[in-house]
Amino acid sequence: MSTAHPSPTPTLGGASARRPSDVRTASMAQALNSGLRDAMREDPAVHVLGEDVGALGGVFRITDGLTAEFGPERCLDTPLAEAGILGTAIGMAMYGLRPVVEMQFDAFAYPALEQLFSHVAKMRNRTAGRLPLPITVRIPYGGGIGGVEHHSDASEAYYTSTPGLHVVTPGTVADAYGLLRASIASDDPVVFLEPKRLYWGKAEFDPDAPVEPIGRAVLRRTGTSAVLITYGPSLPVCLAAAEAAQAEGRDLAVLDLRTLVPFDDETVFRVVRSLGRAVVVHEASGFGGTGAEIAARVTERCFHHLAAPVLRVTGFDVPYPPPMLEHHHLPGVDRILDAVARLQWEDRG
Amino acid sequence: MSTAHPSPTPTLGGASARRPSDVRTASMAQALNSGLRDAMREDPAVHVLGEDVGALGGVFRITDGLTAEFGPERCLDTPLAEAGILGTAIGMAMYGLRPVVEMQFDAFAYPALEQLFSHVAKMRNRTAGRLPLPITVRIPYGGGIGGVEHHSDASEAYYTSTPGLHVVTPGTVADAYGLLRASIASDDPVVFLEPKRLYWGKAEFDPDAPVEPIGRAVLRRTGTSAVLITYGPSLPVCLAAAEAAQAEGRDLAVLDLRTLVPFDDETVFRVVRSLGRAVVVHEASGFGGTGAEIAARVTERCFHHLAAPVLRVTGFDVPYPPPMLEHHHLPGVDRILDAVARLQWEDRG
Amino acid sequence: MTVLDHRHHAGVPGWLPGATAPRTDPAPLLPDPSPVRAIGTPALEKYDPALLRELYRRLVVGRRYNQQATTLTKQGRLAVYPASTGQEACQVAAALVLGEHDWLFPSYRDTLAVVSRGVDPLEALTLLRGSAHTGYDPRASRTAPLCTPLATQAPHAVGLAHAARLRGEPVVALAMLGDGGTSEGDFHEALNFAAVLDAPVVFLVQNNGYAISVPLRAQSAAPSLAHKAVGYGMPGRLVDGNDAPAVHSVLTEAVERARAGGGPTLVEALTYRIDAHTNADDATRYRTEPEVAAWREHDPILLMERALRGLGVLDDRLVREAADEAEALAARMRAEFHTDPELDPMSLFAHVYAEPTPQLREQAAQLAAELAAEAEVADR
Amino acid sequence: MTVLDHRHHAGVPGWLPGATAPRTDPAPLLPDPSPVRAIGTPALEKYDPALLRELYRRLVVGRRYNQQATTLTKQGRLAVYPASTGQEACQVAAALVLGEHDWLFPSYRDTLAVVSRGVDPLEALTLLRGSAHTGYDPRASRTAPLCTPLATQAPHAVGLAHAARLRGEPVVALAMLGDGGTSEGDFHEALNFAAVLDAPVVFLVQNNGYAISVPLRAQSAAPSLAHKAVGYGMPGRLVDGNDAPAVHSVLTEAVERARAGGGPTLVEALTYRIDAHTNADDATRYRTEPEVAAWREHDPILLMERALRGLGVLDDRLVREAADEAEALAARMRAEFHTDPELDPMSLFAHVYAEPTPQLREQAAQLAAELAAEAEVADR
Ligand SMILES: Cc1ncc(C[n+]2csc(CCOP(=O)(O)OP(=O)(O)O)c2C)c(N)n1
Ligand SMILES: Cc1ncc(C[n+]2csc(CCOP(=O)(O)OP(=O)(O)O)c2C)c(N)n1
Ligand SMILES: [Mg+2]
Ligand SMILES: [Mg+2]
Repeated sequence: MSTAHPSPTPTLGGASARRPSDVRTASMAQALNSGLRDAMREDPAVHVLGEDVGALGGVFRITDGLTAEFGPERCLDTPLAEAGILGTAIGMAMYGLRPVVEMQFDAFAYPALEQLFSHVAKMRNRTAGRLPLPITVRIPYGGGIGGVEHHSDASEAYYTSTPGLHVVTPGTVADAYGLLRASIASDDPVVFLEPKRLYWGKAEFDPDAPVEPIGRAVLRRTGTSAVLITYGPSLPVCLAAAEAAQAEGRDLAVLDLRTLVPFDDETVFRVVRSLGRAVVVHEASGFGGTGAEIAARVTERCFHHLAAPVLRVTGFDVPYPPPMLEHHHLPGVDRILDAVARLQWEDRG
Repeated sequence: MSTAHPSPTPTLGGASARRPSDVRTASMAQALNSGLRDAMREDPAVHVLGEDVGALGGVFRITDGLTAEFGPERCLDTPLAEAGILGTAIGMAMYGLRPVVEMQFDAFAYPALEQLFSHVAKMRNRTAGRLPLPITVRIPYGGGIGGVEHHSDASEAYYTSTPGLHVVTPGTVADAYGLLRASIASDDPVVFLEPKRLYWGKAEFDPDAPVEPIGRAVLRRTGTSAVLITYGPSLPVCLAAAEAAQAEGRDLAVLDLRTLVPFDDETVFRVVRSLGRAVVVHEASGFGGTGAEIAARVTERCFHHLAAPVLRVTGFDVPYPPPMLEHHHLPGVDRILDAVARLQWEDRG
Repeated sequence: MTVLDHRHHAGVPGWLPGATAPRTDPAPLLPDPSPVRAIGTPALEKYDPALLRELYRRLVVGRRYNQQATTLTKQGRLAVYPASTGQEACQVAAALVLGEHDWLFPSYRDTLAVVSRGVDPLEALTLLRGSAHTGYDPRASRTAPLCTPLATQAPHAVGLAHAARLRGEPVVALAMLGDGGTSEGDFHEALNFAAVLDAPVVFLVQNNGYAISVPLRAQSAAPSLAHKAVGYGMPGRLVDGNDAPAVHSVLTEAVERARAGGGPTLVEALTYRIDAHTNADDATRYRTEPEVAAWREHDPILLMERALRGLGVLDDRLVREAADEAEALAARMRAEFHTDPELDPMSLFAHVYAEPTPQLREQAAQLAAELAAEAEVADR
Repeated sequence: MTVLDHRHHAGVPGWLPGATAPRTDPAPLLPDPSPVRAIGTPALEKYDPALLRELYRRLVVGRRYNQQATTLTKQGRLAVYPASTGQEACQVAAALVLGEHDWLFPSYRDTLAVVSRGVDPLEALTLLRGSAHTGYDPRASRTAPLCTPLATQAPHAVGLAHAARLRGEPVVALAMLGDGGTSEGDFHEALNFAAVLDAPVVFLVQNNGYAISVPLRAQSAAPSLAHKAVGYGMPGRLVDGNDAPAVHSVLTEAVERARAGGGPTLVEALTYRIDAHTNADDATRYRTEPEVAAWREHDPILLMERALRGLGVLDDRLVREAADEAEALAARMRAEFHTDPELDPMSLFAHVYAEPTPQLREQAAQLAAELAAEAEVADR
């Protein structure tokens, strides 16, 4: 399980990364925990609720210590009922609080989908802006951690196809903190997808360093021959693939979307147009996955710049397999390099 | 509200449509009702369950008369709880029955999504084929009927992005009957999406006429300049657009997918390759919609045959609007023709 | 020994796993006195006559409101109308028991409660007219949007009440549901959260006997829906939902208990939907005329008028005044709904997010261009 | 007058809306005699000694099974193991009360019940080993797959029981849940469906006091979880879940009632999870050692051995025999889990649908090619 993060490279179009002043090392889990704590310290309206978020600190320890510091009312162990949790959060938000909901695992957010689709995504629109719902729904998602059934779904397509939600997913420790802070501060509901398999990977981390805002993609690696477009759990795999491609003489850029909704057309189109070749990589099933949207819109807007069709490297169109077989399902370096090799290099001459 | 259906044209690749022997006129609602009745007559394992499916015959009258003919045990008015309905159907299927579930409206299927995603879609796979779930989940979907909020969602993307489900949606009266029969007969779970706004449109209908099987797309109109790829509620709109284009001198083919999963790559690719230009039309929101998958896979496989990018004409990325504004949201003839006009005809010379 | 006890409430007989002498006989476990009660008509002579007259007036106006909205639907002025005809006692009592800072969480059938709370009928009816999802300002009116997905508003009420309590503000939330709605998982989760959080919330179930066509016996096998309170550890109340003072008194008791920190209450009001489910429904398919006729006899306005005249607090003048007010409202509704509203198509994009996404900006531009082109064609 | 009554059960006092003389006093509504009972230890001397010995034997073997599976997890031979250590009385009683044609619907914690039913431990544990979602044949063993999404198996049990009843086959379904699972909407919907359909199903809630870290008091404010039965109109039973004969007798009663057409029962068994939630959990974060120690004193095997020796139906030989059988099982488990299973990667595609879709055929070909390429590299 790859958890190493390269240090950030300057973005193509945004602010260049500031040299951090107070650098320390943290895992993504720790950065998320800091993000929650700092948000709660700064704004008394921020409340955390979910299953086991109290004394236990969450099954991934993302809420560790929050009840101790802020009391059980600010970090609440709820009854075990996801629709009830999200529905209660809606009511809290209607009264002016800023709830952060923890769903325990991807598949255990499904009982709350009606509340999410029919209320969270629609309340602002329904009330012509009078009842915004500044709710952050944190969902640990994806596989690669040896989890048994229902603990590894890459469920982002359900959220990205629902208008009214923002969908954010960090791929680095710094983004985990920065995007979480931005999500909690957002007046819109955010589905905040945490790549479980990156929870324990450590990197240099300075909470005061600015990160690109929600809605901006960041080029994690520049390259001259093709771009790998990816996000969240697949970012380290793509960086590893780019590293391996280098050895084979191909210089791949890696673009980290960070935010699936709203989508950063500007950055993505600019990179694809400049390179002419792109592979979209995610671990969710391919059919109807978020990668379909990415490939479709890139092709629609960059058609005449493309030397080859935009290819997708994704999980297979199967229910998530048992842990002993998951490595066959998850896109790995070889599968990505195979796709890169199919980008019709011969046509360019 | 367009509900007229052209008489079927021969398919490109499949069997040509047989001349019906015992032709009568029926609405799609009536054809669906016949489909249920005939399935229940032929197979005592077929059971219908849902809200108001008994004495009332369903809010759309699709189950009209079934309780009278088969008794309340075969056509069961359940308590008002969609997860309970689908969960109960799962247990019935485990015992060898063949349940047909009616969800009352698109958005009211959301409470059942956990049962659908975590069990219906996965049970066969989970048990290595030992517990197949031959369940048909009928969902009236889409707008254009003046329905108030929650009664008009085009929710197909949730289903098409879930491996393990078949997703079927008829666009003609004959298909409503034939595909429903095939869905009930299928040993796999089928999400059967019924375009509400086509319920009342009448057409010639012969229940004995063979229809193309699940998994095959059918060319509803041949054409020489470009193809409109569509399904379900948008089929009549596309046929009307093709009619209008004819007047402007453009000869559009119209391809009716009929089945979103499994997807008929063969037919779709053949048509697109032969014409070089395609527009995907559906009323669901564009971002992350099923049209993204269609555009992405068509581009991936037909790239060098394309004279222009595959364009999409879809609903906007907004929550479904109130009835008085829905016509601005729904793709209409003009919006389709605008897209056709953007297919870079000048490039062809 | 208490470490062996996962129970935490009084009221259960002294029985514990590992008790030295285990009981060999089945021991009844239900608490005594019962937390579930049927509430009859209160002693009206102790009631403030002004309050009784106010209830009466609202009932009469409410009935007329229901009738006028139904008529507007027949005239195509509303897209659909789920009338609360026959259920007016629940509707007006729900509005009346709440203070200014309390919140109402209505369902699609509860527009009368919303109007009776003070929301303008035109604004209360935009959803059903088809012009806007919510015409009123929920914050200003402390009235949540009309909720269509069944029982989903119940946890919202709990969350709001919980938040208010955390802030130390004496706000009560009242959620209105139907008998059918009690079957949904969200009903269960909301009641459980409310009880565990001790949230100041009242759940009012208007048991009108049917969920569209499905009769209660196909919905529940419980002795009453009020009995469901037992499983959450909250009080349950069963009341004649057509007896306005009775509904008012049971709701007042529940609201006061909630406000005083006594937690949630489940109230079941037995009533009847005199009209069909909506104008689109054909009620003859599932219920008989004698049944409807019996309930017409038990009409909330009839009962009220009879009781108040008996008490001597209602006379012909007051009856006429109420009727006049009702007619005035109906006339206003006819006038206001006579013309089609002016709607801005661009509002489709205005409130999806705080700021439109780049994609929505493009889509808005597309629609604007289409509208401009249409206008041009129309101009020619 | 009955047309005014949306209630349909006996047991509610004679109170109706529109009754000529409405009650002015709150009337308690809970039925008497109570449908919710606490069940103590049955009179063991009336029990078949062979049955008591069988329970004992299974408890001893079951405890060893739990211990061995936990050890295998520490050795990395299982991916995760949610032990039922301390809950063996519920596990073995659930297996024992079911007939061959009855169905068991277990949760992730109930592998012991599955094994005690006769499923091979290796097959029962594939989910937790990580090698296959379900290793056994659910139809052949009449045991549904271990269910992880909480309470979602409960409606499956109802549907299966309902289907069997429709077919006239005397099959009973037993669904196993935890205390936390009772909060989920699916629990509510399942119990309601079961009662309305009169389905032959038994719901066994093993109340072990915690849902992972969350104690029951944060889960429910009800006097007991058995009280939840009231809201569905079914009998509720509260039993000492560590008292094997008591659990056996209450489940037997419920299964027999269901089989005889008497409908569903909700059984709450008070027990305790001696181990952490799973091997991945740190229980010291949320519970104290004295609490665990008190429950260790109330161990189901200790209780059983004491009771049976007191009755004179258990002697050292039987104790040793049970211990030997337990050791034999443990040895078999160690041997069978010693080697890694041979898994076919192509099985990913084998059972998604009855027939693979064209897309899956392509994807299978892709994986096959990758595997062939890997094999070639490995060969070189
Ligand atoms: C989740 C959900 N499922 C189905 C529906 C469709 N529906 C609308 S009203 C109704 C019946 C509701 O009955 P009840 O709760 O008794 O309220 P009443 O209409 O009698 O006031 C149904 C099934 C819905 N609105 N929401
Ligand atoms: C729908 C759903 N939400 C969350 C989880 C995660 N989860 C697994 S076990 C568990 C606690 C269950 O507690 P309880 O029902 O008391 O059963 P126990 O583990 O004590 O046997 C949780 C929250 C889940 N499996 N399913
Ligand atoms: Mg009702
Ligand atoms: Mg538990």
